[in-house]
Amino acid sequence: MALNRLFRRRRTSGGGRDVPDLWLKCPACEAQIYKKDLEANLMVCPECGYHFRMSAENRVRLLADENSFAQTSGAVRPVDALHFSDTAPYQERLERYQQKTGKSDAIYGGSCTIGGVPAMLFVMDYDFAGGSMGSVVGEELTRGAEQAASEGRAFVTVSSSGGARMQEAALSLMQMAKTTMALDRLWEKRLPYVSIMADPTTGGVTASFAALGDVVLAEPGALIGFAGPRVIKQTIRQDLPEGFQRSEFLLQKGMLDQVVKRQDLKETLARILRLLHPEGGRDGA
Amino acid sequence: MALNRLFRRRRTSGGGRDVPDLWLKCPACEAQIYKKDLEANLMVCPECGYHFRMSAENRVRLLADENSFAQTSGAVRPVDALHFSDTAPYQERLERYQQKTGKSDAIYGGSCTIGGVPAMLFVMDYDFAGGSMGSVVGEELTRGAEQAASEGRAFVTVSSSGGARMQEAALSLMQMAKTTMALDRLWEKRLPYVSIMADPTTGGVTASFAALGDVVLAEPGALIGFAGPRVIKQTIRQDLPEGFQRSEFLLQKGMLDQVVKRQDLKETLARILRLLHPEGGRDGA
Amino acid sequence: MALEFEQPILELEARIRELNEYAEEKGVDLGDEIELLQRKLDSLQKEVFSGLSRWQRVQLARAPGRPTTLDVLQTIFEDFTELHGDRAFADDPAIVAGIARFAGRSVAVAGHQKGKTTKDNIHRNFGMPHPEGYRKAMRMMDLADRFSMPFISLIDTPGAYPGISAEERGQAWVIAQSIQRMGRLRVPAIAVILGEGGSGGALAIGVGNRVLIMENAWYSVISPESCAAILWHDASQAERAADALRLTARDLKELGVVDEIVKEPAGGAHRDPQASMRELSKTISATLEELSGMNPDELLQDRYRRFRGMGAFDSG
Amino acid sequence: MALEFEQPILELEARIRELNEYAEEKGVDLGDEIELLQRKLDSLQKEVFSGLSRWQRVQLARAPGRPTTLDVLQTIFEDFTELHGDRAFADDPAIVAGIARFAGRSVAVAGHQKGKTTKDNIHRNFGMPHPEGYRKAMRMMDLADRFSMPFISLIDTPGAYPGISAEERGQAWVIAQSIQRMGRLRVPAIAVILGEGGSGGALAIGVGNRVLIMENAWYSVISPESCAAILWHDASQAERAADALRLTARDLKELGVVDEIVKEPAGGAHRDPQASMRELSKTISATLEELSGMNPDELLQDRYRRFRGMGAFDSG
Ligand SMILES: [Zn+2]
Ligand SMILES: [Zn+2]
Repeated sequence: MALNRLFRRRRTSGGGRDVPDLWLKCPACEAQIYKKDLEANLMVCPECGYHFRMSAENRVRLLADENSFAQTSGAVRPVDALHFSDTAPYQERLERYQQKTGKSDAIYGGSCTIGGVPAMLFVMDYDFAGGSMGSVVGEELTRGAEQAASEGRAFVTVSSSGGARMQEAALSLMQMAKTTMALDRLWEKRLPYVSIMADPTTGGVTASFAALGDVVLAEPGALIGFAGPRVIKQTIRQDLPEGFQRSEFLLQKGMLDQVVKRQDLKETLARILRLLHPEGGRDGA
Repeated sequence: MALNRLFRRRRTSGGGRDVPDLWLKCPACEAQIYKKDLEANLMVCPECGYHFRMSAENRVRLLADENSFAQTSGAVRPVDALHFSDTAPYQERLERYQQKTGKSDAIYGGSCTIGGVPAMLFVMDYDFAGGSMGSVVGEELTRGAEQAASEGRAFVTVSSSGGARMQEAALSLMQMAKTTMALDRLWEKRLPYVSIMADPTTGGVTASFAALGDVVLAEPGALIGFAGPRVIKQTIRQDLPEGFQRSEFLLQKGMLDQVVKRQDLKETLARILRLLHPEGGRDGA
Repeated sequence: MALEFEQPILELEARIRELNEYAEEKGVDLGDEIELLQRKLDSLQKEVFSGLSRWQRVQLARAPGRPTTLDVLQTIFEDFTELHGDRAFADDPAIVAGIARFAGRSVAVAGHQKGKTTKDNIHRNFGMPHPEGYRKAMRMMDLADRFSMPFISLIDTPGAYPGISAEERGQAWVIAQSIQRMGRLRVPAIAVILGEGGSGGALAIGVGNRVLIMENAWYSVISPESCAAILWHDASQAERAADALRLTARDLKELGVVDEIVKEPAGGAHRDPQASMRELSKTISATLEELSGMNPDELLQDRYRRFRGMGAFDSG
Repeated sequence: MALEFEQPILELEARIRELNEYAEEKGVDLGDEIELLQRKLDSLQKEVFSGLSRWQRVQLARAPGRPTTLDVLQTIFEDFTELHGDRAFADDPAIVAGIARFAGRSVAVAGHQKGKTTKDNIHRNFGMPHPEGYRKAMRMMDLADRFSMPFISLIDTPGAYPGISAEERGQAWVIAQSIQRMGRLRVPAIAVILGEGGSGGALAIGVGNRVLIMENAWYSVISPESCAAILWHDASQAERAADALRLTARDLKELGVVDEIVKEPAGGAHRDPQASMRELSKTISATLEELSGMNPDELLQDRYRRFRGMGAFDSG
């Protein structure tokens, strides 16, 4: 696959201002990087390998086989069932995020093939309310898992989320149970589920569907955990150890199957799906 | 139940010499105990609660309902299939243990009721080759589990063993798999298995059937583990922490359901069996 | 240790007690005065407890003396036999678990346990489990399935412990696993929110066919204090957050998150633990009865349908 | 690094190599001399390797250069994808595990891993797993069942690690669980003893429908050294212990403990790793073929029957 072609389209996310930032500073090595070079390199710092966040659309382009993706997300739209208001009404916030991302909520997904294997692929959008999971994210993922089960597809999620969405309160919490239980539809049909954790994957997303992949992959350096580092620091009243809650740490702690560089992600994912999906020769002779 | 009556019969084990030791020194508190007092107190030091070892026959008397026990063990006898000889031939050793304990091998068991619940109860005899598990122990336990399954009985084991029997080499090792897999006969019939660990329970016995009780109980202060303390000391070349590998340590480490004093063992076991066995009202309304 | 809004009631009660004692001691008749005060007390109680704010209910949910999981297990269950350990790392005192008999039939149980004293609370880590606690709860779910026993969970936690030790042993993973395991039970599963239902740490054992809640318990995606700290950078806005989060029993019933509210005595469960546990016992009993007609597949489907329907969105 | 009894053979081989080089360099004809030496080498090899003592085979099983689990997974399997972690405490490098393709079909695999260098060996803890390693292996068994893939284990361990860290995280428990889990597989299970089969730490992943063993591998309830230390209080009696324990491939075949011996090249697998792995591949392939006709229930029964029959006793 020609990875270079992935980024031909200009990124539309990034919001209101239209001043073109041609250069970026890498937060890890502080190198000045020409933005187009970064994009051509899958948003990975060419100097040090630091993985920048990547838009949901580009993730899909990276992982789905060319021209195979058909979006299914977007049919349901969020509502402010609790009339939640903090410094701004939830309804207003929703509209702002929708304008900014062009999505109805923090998830983007649909059907595709990956390395030839039929799949449902869902990517969380961190730009929409920190990728938080409310009713719509839960419903989209559930429908995705159900569709995968009924059509014999593998299920793949890419998480990038601060956790459950506070503004939907108990309804957000329930999405943890809902998405987790939806995975059993795949289980019944012996279809594989691969969970990919990108930076960050925390809270109620890690503690539900994201942790439960038959195979769980993570990108290098991603922040992954249940409680956020700030909360933990408050609890224990001391600084956190270097590298704590990063992918590499969690790999050592036995929580991840592999930490995979973005450049290798498609190939690794495709290989796993081919091994675990019936059409990839799983039951072949 | 009149516990005092349990020990009316003189202990026959203890072997050749007939000089009556009327007094014993408690290894824990160093108190001088009159042997009859100790026996009347279930071989528990009246001063400090130290649990002395107890013969297999007395165990059965302690746990089985009165007059309910019918021995099934003893139908198979050990052979020296490997012609194993160290400082003495295995065959000779076997005969010596048989004379000493009056048993054909290191296990004693049969059918009974416990708190009214039908059960198969098997007790390892530490006096026979350190309670080690060879082909006969494995076969007796397997038959016991199979009989429990076919007759709808609960299965109860009391372990006291140094592990697999070296003199039967690979055949002993295989008993770990055999006894473990026999437990699945109970699983299929939804019958409970309670494992009781007495001092000591180590090696291949802990690492097979004894660890796998639906409920695992241990007596206070029992040495329990995989590797023996001497081996561990050699490996790490430092002293072991106080209390390491004792029941109370393992309870903290999450390996045991309860540490139960011998005085309470029958009552606790009976309560558990009544809760888990169909005849104890498990499926009642 | 009384809550602020309980104060006037407690004072009035104390005065009535004093008068009664005085009357008895001196042999004088203070019947009229006492009756008057008693009537005043009744109306004051009504006033205070009928108009409880969400934040006040949160405080009732945390009140010392409120029945804990162990209280419930030792009171309305018979033959409770505590089982320890996760068979992997430790026994976590923040969750108690075991088998018992309820209304004549065997059940498996697990619940968060808070301490009654400071020392006990430290031992119980204030009811905030480590991964080991949830693994112990999952062991009980395994036992429940194996022996066809209903599984009953008792929820009372500010949340799963947010510390290094918990993170490095996979807090998120174990919560997800526990949600999944409970969802897969082939026996009736009932979750009871006894006091605090703090986020994923509560939900981990909250996947019941029916979810019951005590009248003054709360259940939320985040505690009011943490919510306030995030939204207004000010934990003292917890009262406002409690309202925004709609975390009371009645709110949750309206949202469809819980199925049944267990009435508490006026003033909260801690004012009459025995009565409130009797009430809970009745509700669990009726709920078990209701579920007893379903076979394992039906129970699975029923549970999936229950949680599948959660959420509010526009499919227009 | 050569073994003592290999020494004369290696020397002779070196001399033949030298003569060949000399002949080529100088253009002289040493054909006769070389042929003579070659014949001497052949008969020496025959003499040494046909009469190997049990203790010598134990040394071959430990020889540096012998194929390890990773060598096998990367050579005779395709698309080997290592999967890490036990989802509870750590990833244990003493066991490698994953999914792969064998003879065109997907399989799940797990095996003990020794290091090739001292540093690597320390990292791998000399192939002695902690409980985490066995939990990782059990995850692969779960995957195997879930996706109807055969499970293949590769055994090469002096034993499960006998240290405090392993004991306090339940070494005995996890070995028992792993034996049980493997016994319950509803897919074909093949265990291969690659090098050392040390006691319960080996058996934990040894519950196959078929158990294969490399010609010079050993499998025993205890290592010869430990056995000697216990019986004669003298580890140097290991040779005697090896005989008493009957721990070689041929012994075990006679005892019914293993089903099939995989031939190694003369001198042991480390003398020609590629050839020995090809041989192993053929045997695994044939065994898989043989098991492929059984349905899940038959596989379960077959495995039970296999281990149910183990042991020697007198039922007279
Ligand atoms: Zn950089
Ligand atoms: Zn004493």
